[in-house]
Amino acid sequence: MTAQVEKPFYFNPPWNILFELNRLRNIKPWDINISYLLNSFLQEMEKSGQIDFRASGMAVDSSSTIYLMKSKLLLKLEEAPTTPPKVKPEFLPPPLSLPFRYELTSTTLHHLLQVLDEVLKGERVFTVKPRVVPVLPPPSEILPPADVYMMEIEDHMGKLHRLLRRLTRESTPILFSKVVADLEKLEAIKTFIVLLFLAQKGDVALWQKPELDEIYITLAGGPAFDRPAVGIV
Amino acid sequence: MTVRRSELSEPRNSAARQDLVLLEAALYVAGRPLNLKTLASVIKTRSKNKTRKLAKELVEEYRNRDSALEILELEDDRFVLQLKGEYTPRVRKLALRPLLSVGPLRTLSYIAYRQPIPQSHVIDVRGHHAYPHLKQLEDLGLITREKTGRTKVIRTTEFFADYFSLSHDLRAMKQQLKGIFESFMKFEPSETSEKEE
Amino acid sequence: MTVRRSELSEPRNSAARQDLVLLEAALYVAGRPLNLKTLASVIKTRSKNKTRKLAKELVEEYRNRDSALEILELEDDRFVLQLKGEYTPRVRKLALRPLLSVGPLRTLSYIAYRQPIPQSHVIDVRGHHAYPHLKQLEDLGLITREKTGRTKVIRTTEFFADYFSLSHDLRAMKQQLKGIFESFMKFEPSETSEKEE
Repeated sequence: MTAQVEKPFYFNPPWNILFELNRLRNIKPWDINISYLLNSFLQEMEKSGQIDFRASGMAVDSSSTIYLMKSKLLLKLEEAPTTPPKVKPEFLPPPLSLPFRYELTSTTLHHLLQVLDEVLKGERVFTVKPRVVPVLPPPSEILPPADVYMMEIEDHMGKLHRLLRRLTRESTPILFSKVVADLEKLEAIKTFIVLLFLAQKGDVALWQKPELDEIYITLAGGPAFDRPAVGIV
Repeated sequence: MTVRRSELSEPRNSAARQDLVLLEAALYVAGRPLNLKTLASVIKTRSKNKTRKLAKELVEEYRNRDSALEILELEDDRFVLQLKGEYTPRVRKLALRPLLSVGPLRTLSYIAYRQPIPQSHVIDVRGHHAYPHLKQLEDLGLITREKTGRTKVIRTTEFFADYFSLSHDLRAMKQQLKGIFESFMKFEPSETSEKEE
Repeated sequence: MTVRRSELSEPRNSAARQDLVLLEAALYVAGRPLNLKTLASVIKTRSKNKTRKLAKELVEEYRNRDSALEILELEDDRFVLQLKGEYTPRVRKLALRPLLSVGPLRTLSYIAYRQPIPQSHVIDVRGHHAYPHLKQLEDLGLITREKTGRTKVIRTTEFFADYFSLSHDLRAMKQQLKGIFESFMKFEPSETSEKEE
């Protein structure tokens, strides 16, 4: 005995169009009322009591395809006319030819040498400064063990800091030239290096006016400068 | 006034000849138009008439020489010594300070002809590469950009008028420019297509 | 070679005359001595002889004019158009534009005094703001930067020497600078505090 399988209602017109999309090619999208099809599809399914989610999904998918077809047709209708707009070309004048006029410049040898003195003063300050960024040197086997080296530096830094504290009571900012006023050249250089360590630690702030050889020192927590440090930080 | 050629190349050994040469020196050194007052001060006279007469004589002398240089009399009794325009393309590379290239010169032409003109309009017509042109032209003192509301209005400066020996009066200047452009297009149509740098 | 005066002011309408005028244009625009190679390139020839002959003719022509300007033949086949020295004091005040602002001028003065000098040394002394100075000085043809190993060595150029009327020989130039500097410092120690730009 063979059971006769009944074809689902939605394979019949008008709903079959939602399940046979290949037929859409031959039908105008405007002839399909999507809203009616979907509403009646739901009503029929409720009436039969057979809820088929797969069929519902396919119906929604097909509807959206038909909707897209309609939208594309609408957009086509709204496209602007293809004839280019008539824009009057603007007159572009040719480039002006530039007359050349030689102009004697006012700089003389006198001016060149006038500024040389300033530069040479600056040279003295910078040749005293070691050409290194003020960071701690890497440990080396030739150097004494790092902790001893550091202890000595710390010691010198402590001494210099005390001196600066004393000087700051007399005047602020402290002039570096005053700090090293009575020292030998080598000692002055050493003091400068220790000062850089203090600056790196944040105990002092240093600044220097462009083209002047004087370095100004302020202690951390003392009166701050609103001018940025130049050359040395 | 025309000076006979035989006079020109012959040292006159006179005070007038000396003054003429001093005016030439002044114009060479200045590299910009000088007015009668300045020229008069160089030859230590108060007479504008005397200075004008000498300067005109110098203009004529240069006109009669077959030279790369020219002295022009501008409006308002001002005089300038410069290279004749036709020689610039051949020797521009020798100038120490770079001269304006064709691109910025086109932008300048357009501004001069359409001024006062909103910056946005210049950019529409000349394209976005005109922004650096405007900066360059402004740096050279040839244009000003004045902010009005949300845009900038561009004009050429008095220095521009002097540089190109044009009138300071806007209407007159545009007429002069029209004449220059027309003669330029008539005789040198190929040069207008020179590649922009 | 002497050119007859009647020829000078009369347009020759020849290619040679045109070349002569082009050389004049080149020398005027450059404002500095030009060598034969450069001059030859302006008149589009490879012949140094032809160029030299024309340049000498131009020297002669200027000599025969009673003019404030002169064209001189320098050492090493170089030619320059310049203002005659005797007129400079009377018109110098009309030169308004400095060759360089104070910052680059300081950098240049230091280089001139210490050359040949490694670039790193210049930067140490003048600071990092000297990088654009070096670029500007190089663009103006006042210095050269020659790469040797990991650094660049800076020297002043012949144009520098010509501009400041100094010797082309380095040792002699430094002696000149030192001598003038020392005598100058003796008399004018106070004028050095001009603000850097």
